Amino acid sequence: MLILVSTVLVNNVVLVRILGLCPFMGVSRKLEAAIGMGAATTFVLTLAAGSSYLVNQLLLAANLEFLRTLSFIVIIAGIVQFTEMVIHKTSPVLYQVLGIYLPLITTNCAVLGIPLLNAQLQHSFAESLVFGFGSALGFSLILILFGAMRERLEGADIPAPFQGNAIALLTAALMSLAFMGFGGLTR
Amino acid sequence: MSNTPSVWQDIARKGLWQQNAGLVQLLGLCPVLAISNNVVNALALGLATTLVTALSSATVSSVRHWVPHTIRNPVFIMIIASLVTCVDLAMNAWLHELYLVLGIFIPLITTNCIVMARAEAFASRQPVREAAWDGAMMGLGLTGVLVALGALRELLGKGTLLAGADKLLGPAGQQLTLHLAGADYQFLLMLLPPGAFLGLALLIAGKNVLDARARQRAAAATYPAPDAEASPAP
Amino acid sequence: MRNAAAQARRSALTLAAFAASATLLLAGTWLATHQQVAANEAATRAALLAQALPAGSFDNNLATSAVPLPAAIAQQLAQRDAANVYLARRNGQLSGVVLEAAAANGYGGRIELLVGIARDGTVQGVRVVSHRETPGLGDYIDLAVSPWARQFAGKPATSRWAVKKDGGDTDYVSGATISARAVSAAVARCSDYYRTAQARLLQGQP
Amino acid sequence: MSIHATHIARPVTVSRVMLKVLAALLPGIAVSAYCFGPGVLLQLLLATVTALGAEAAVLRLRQRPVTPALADLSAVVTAWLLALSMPPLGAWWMIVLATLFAIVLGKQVYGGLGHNPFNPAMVGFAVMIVSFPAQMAAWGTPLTTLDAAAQLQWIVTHTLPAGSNLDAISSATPLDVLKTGLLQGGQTAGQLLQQPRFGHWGNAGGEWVALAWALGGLWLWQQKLIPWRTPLAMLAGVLAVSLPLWLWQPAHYASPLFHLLNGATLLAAGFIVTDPVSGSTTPLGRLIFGFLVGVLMVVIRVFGGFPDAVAFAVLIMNMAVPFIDQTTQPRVFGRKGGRHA
Amino acid sequence: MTTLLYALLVMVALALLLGAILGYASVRFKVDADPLVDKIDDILPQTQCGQCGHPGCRPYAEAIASGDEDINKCPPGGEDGIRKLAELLGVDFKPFDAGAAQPKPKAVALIDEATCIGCTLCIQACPVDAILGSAKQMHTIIASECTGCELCLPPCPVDCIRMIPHGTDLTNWKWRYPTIPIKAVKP
Amino acid sequence: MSRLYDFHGGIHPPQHKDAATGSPIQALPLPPLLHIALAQSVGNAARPTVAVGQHVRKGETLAEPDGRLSAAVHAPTSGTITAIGPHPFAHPSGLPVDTLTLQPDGLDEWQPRQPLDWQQADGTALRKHLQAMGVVGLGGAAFPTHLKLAAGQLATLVVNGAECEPFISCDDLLMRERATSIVDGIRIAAHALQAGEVLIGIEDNKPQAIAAMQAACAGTAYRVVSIPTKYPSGGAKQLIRILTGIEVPHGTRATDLGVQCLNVGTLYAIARAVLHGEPLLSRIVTVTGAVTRAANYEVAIGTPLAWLLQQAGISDPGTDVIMGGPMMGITLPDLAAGLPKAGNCLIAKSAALFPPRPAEQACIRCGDCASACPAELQPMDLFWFAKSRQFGKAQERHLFDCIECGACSYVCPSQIPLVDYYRFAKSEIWTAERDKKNATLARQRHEFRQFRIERDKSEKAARIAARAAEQAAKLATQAATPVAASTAAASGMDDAKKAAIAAALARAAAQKEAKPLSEQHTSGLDDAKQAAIQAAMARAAARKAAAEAAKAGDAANPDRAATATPAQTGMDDAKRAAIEAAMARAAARKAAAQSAQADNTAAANPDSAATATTSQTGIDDAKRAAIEAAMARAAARKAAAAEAKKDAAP
Ligand SMILES: Cc1cc2nc3c(=O)[nH]c(=O)nc-3n(C[C@H](O)[C@H](O)[C@H](O)COP(=O)(O)O)c2cc1C
Ligand SMILES: Cc1cc2nc3c(=O)[nH]c(=O)nc-3n(C[C@H](O)[C@H](O)[C@H](O)COP(=O)(O)O)c2cc1C
Ligand SMILES: Cc1cc2nc3c(=O)[nH]c(=O)nc-3n(C[C@H](O)[C@H](O)[C@H](O)COP(=O)(O)O)c2cc1C
Ligand SMILES: Cc1cc2nc3c(=O)[nH]c(=O)nc-3n(C[C@H](O)[C@H](O)[C@H](O)CO)c2cc1C
Ligand code: SF4
Ligand code: SF4
Ligand code: SF4
Ligand code: SF4
Ligand code: FES
Repeated sequence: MLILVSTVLVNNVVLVRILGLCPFMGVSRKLEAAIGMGAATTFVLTLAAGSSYLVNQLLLAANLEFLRTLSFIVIIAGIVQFTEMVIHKTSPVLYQVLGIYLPLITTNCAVLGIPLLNAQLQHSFAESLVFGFGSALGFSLILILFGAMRERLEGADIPAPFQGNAIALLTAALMSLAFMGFGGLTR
Repeated sequence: MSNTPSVWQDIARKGLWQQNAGLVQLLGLCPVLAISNNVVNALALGLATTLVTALSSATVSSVRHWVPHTIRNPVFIMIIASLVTCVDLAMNAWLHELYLVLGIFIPLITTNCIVMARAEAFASRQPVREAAWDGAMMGLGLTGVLVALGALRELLGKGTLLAGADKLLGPAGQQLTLHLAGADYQFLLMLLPPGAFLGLALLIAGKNVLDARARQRAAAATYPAPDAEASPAP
Repeated sequence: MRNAAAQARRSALTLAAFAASATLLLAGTWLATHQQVAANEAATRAALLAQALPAGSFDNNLATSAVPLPAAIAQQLAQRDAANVYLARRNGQLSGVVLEAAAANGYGGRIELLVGIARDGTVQGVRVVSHRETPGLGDYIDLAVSPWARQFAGKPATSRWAVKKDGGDTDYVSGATISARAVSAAVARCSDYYRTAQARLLQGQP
Repeated sequence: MSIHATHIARPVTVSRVMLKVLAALLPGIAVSAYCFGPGVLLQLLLATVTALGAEAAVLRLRQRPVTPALADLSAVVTAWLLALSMPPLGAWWMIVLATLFAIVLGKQVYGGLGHNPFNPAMVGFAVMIVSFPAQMAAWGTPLTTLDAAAQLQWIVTHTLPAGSNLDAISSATPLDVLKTGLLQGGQTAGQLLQQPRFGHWGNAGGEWVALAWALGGLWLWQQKLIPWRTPLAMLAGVLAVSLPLWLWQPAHYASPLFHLLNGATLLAAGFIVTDPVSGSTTPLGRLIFGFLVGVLMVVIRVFGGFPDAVAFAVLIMNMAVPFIDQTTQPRVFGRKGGRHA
Repeated sequence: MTTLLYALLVMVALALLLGAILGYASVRFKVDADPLVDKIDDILPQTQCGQCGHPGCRPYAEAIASGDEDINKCPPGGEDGIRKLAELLGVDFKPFDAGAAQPKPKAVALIDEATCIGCTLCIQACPVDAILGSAKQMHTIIASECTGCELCLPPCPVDCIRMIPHGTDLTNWKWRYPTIPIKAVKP
Repeated sequence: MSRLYDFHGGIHPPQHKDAATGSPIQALPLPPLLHIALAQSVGNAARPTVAVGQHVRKGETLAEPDGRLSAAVHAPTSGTITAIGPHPFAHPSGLPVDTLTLQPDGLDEWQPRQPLDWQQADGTALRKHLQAMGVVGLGGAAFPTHLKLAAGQLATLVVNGAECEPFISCDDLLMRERATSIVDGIRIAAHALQAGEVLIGIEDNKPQAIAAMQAACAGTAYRVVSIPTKYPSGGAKQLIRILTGIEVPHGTRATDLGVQCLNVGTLYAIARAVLHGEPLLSRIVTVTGAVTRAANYEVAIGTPLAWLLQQAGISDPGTDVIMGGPMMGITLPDLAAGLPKAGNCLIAKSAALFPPRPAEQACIRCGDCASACPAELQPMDLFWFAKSRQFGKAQERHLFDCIECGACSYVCPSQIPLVDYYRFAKSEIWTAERDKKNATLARQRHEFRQFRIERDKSEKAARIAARAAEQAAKLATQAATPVAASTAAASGMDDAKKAAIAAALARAAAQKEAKPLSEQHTSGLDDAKQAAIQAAMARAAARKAAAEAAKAGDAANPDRAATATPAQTGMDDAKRAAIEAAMARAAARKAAAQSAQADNTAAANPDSAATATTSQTGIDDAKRAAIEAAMARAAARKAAAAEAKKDAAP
């Protein structure tokens, strides 16, 4: 429970660990897309955290740590592409909303970063899963809130130089400022 | 296939400015935001990324004909991952101090979106030399943003520039550090995550202003509107 | 379905070929670098430990001289179940120890420390390894931020290990006393431990 | 020719609304100035001038009319609320910097009044507490012995006249003192609260200020300028966390009364969570927004690193407002089902 | 050497597994036609005027869908059209391509019947069959079917076709945007 | 006392009704000219049945209803029609509409009136009568009343005497002075609707009207209900809610929930029309505001508004005048317009009563508007989306549930004219929908054209192929022995007949095949057009198939003739023909595919001027040239722009 709170809020992947920013900025223009991306990422990330734990055990046993990044990313790429194909087939609407971003889940730092952190912090299997799931939840939460915010901001009278990405980043800055408040919440 | 010099220039202009990864495409943001609290780290990571981007673009381009569509992604990412791991190991061996600072963000170059995006969007469709050049320019564009953001944050946050240059350049680098404010000057916001977002937002806004100016000038040049002449420039 | 199987085979083989080449490349690089990497990592660790003891006060490899502390003592010093003491030797003689210590009551939580103590019980160096004190306020205890931690170097075992505000010898930054208090108290525990365990430690026993 | 569809309008303007908010702040300001000295007033003045100046500068840059925007007084409300959240004896540059951040980063980059998703005053405060925790933690001592001239000298030059004592002006806030005390261990909350800093009800002097804020808030409600839902929900949120904790371990957790009278809880209830622009607008949304602000505030106070948690709680919930609003849209007339007679 | 062997073994096994899954899935979950083109085509005004540089709206829709064209090229669609496309595709709104054709008020073509020589060239040019007439006879344009694409203007040998702007009547009268005049301050 | 329900929101603006209620209803002389617009109600404008110069008598039909949703227009007095044509109209656009101008002869001479025996007449007859009498809703919406009486077996008839808008008092005065006639109207309407219950809702600020109505209803089961004064309690949905508790959702008709709502003025008009055979010729109008003789006047429809205001003593003729109430009324762009049936009130504005609206400020999301909105909307969100042109979102937030009552505009502290924004947004949405419909039709026409061109092309190709085959056949015949030639000739004749049959069959098949396709493409077209296109397409397909069949027959001729003839004997004609037809179809398909391919390869040729030709297969030269020219123009412009940009770039 505590580790969940910690990963979702206190050490939020996006705002505190600064991982997964490209989809955070890219897929948050519409709430609907944000929800879809959040769901897809949650699925992939949890799966990636679990399976990369297993592979990591294998690598550790064989003294092959230098293969960590490579093997993790291969697993992730596999999971992502599989998910992509399934979504493409089963839900064309979702597929269209997520558009080019689904393959980009592979290049979502968080999806590689979390398994790497799991390995670095020597988490157990259960911890790895919770860590992965919690991070993904944190990602989705922020993504969704941000998506709703950006929809609202579409109507705001933003000064010309700040229109578009600049104001989105500025909003992210203030969100991250707000999340500083969670600092030191779990010790 | 041979290309006129303008094609190279075009690629360079796109990579460095028009389609700049950090400012326009907003790809590769994580390292940009996480490792930009001083110039030296930013520069180091930027160069490492550039290296990987150029190499991986070249490699992807050279194998592009043998990769079936369905496994395009895994193959590309595998190429990138192995290149990254090589860079990671090399830095660990020969630039160890910097390696410690950059931490998890070196393996994460793998997932640096810009690397993959270039592999997908450009390298998988273009000949090797163009691809390598594009990768290098994109990487340099990102490095530029990293350094600018690093400078901004370091300057506003700590009042210094190039602190820790010795990590990159050896002891001689220490002399390079500039102290531009009192020793106890500190504005933490800029050094913390919010400052990273804020700094990048300001850079993008700055670019927008420059672009708008350029557009205005271009427009004024094509249609020399009388009122544009008459009204004094602000 | 036949089509699917063929496609699967083709994909698998291509992917495997790429994986194999990637692995070879990696393995090559690894072979070229792994010794250097290992050396670097050892050096880093040693450098960290060496910050707790003055250079020249020992001639052994500190990083490999770790001896686990008994659980009760680890609990007391590092407030966790396992911790090490590193034994520094000069000319084969114990010249000092570096203790893994921690203070759980920092403002932001645990503060991990290395405390170097000379053979005679003088504290030689205190190095904060990790902490979560408020940036800009409590983080002065970190050597990377301020030289505050250097004040401990050379303090005799008889020092009053408390912040000046509480009647001790330790300087602190007004407005962030907690951090200084926490570190002071941790150093005091190390000093106490060394006093009681000195004899055993001289034998190489924690 | 008037082109408007509706030909008559209630004689109200935004300026009138803001003016009333300012008026409602006056009792609290008076008590504050009495408790903490005239430094409070200097802070208010500095903040007001900076806010108006910053707003005018931005509008000028954008080539927008300046006077109507300044005349709506919303910048003054922001400035006052910010000044009242900052340490009364903070250095002049602190309040100036805070106000600049509030107005420029919190409000004007989004397009000015009505467009900002975050509470500008709280943005200013959060920027400062994150950047300058040391200076922000040094609250003024209530009922200080320092005279007015010395206070002003301190704010402007950060020096004290000879013979004055620094400790006379600088003391941690009660929340901070309690947190520190509990962190150090040894004393129970009850024992700690015996200290003079806590006065009768947990905040020497401060409790009167708090009650004055409550008074102002009630008047605003009576004037129909603020809804009842948000503040009430916020107070409920505060109780929902603090009461069980206190009942469970009174030695470790302060009483709900302490939480209510400290750290700007009542200022927030009356004036900050009620900021119409950055808060939720749907009836259910207001309840959720207020309640969670209260909950987060106590949680961060008790378990987190920032005892003065109002700003963070508000900002975090501001972040969720668009989502809350979108998901709590009230049912439209005739679309409720089941409400037929 | 064993390390190397192990490494190869692990990676090749992973890759084989992955490749098999992906190859299989790619066939199993194959999907056809891109519904995006239809959605884009739906937004385009169907004027078929070619001002976007494509021979008609559908080709332009196809170009947008494949990512080869920008969304700001269709003058008859106006800014609203761009806005809708931006919304559909999840990209930022952008103003009209400054170099290209600009939107102009809607109009219908009118043949000056006295001048018309009945050459049928305009009939062949009209993409929506809005012109009636046969050889050597005077032609007319069905105003309600004319999209105002102006394609019939150039072929007419006697320049007898004019564009008449749409008039307003009670059926198409609109409430205007309630403007507040913004006075720019003098710099 | 029945239970009253409340509705959400609502406001209490100052009433200002006293100025006009001090005196009884005033009669007026006839104006010099009457301008009677043909569009007097929701729906279609009436069709004039008189000519310029014609003399008409009072009550004579000037224009008859055009369709169901339309009502007749009559001469309010006797006189001469002097013009039929565009004239200013009481509409916010100020656009002129077709209007009859009547010059009164001062005799006010009635034509014979025909009352209706309503108790005997059935519903249809009553509704016909009302439509012919031009009775429309006088509560503001001007909906043709005969349609509102079309429901059978109604639970409740709600009579709207609320008159909730400030300033207006025409219904008040009508109820005070003519309550009995209103009750007669109620009787008729209740009879037509077979209403179980009649509730008459009157705001409690009109005690005299309540008393009068109660007196008139004495002895009936109709209940007069005094309701709290709160704007907009007179809105049909709000009044229904207040009196019955039923909420009528947007897009639903009250009748579906067993309620109908009629205004008291309308009921009075019904009574006059049915009991006295008098069409709707005049109405009560409140004239108030900056006039010296504020009162309720009984005014002939078509009376020029400027003249009416003069009669009431307008102090400043240049002042703005509102038609309707201050909440929902419109500012009249041109006072030359004649009084419409829906015109219940004229208010001459004065600065004292209508201070100019302060400048709009930014919405501070205070929520006052939401508290006031009777439709329970979130007006600030609608405004936010309307202002930033996010119409889709506005619609999602139920923009079309807004009844434009103006309560939100009234309370807004930022003085935002919210309803203006909603009207703007609604207009834009309607326009977009219209454009969309037109675009769909344009696409269908375009697709059909593509299809036609394609067809013509393949027909041409088929013709050429056929000629070639003929040539070949001729050659073959020449080379063959005389015996063979004779058989060949015979079989050739045979074949010709066969081909004809096959063609007929193919036509039928093609028609069948063509149908789904054409249906696909023409879903939005109006029926006649759709059918025509379908027919054309089917015809074309058939023609093509026939040509192909002929060609196939011809081409197959030389060798097949010999082999096929002997076997043919046993085969019955129909079957043979079917086979032939199938073969012909296949050939046609192939030919089409080939020609498409040919086009593609041609287009793929890099030299063919524009790459864009790829999908142009069906576009003929002129169009292609035009497009190419347009593209060239665009390219040139682009190049120029690029050049300029390059120059300007630093
Ligand atoms: C946001 C915030 C962060 C703080 N961080 C620290 C910290 O990291 N270390 C610390 O010792 N005190 C910190 N404090 C201050 C303590 O709460 C407490 O006021 C201080 O330690 C008491 O010191 P003093 O006795 O010198 O006044 C912080 C206070 C605030 C408001
Ligand atoms: C196109 C259309 C058709 C309608 N048809 C009927 C109808 O058949 N019967 C009926 O009672 N009302 C009908 N109505 C009337 C409305 O439901 C409503 O009762 C009327 O507009 C009067 O109320 P108001 O102020 O809300 O406009 C129709 C309205 C419209 C716009
Ligand atoms: C906001 C609003 C206020 C209205 N107020 C009145 C009113 O006070 N009296 C009235 O008769 N009709 C009023 N109407 C019109 C009614 O909705 C409805 O059209 C009318 O009562 C139907 O009767 P009719 O068809 O006989 O006109 C109002 C409509 C709206 C939207
Ligand atoms: C009841 C009320 C409460 C307000 N509270 C705040 C506040 O907490 N912070 C603030 O910056 N402005 C506040 N304002 C002023 C104004 O709404 C604010 O500056 C806007 O957020 C600026 O767009 C308040 C205004 C009103 C009417
Ligand atoms: S410019 Fe627009 S209307 Fe014209 S052809 Fe292109 S998409 Fe169609
Ligand atoms: S008539 Fe002319 S302008 Fe109208 S649609 Fe046809 S070609 Fe275009
Ligand atoms: S009443 Fe006006 S200012 Fe208040 S929320 Fe509604 S629109 Fe905005
Ligand atoms: S005008 Fe529309 S939004 Fe405004 S109060 Fe009336 S119904 Fe609600
Ligand atoms: S760099 Fe793109 S998600 Fe991290």
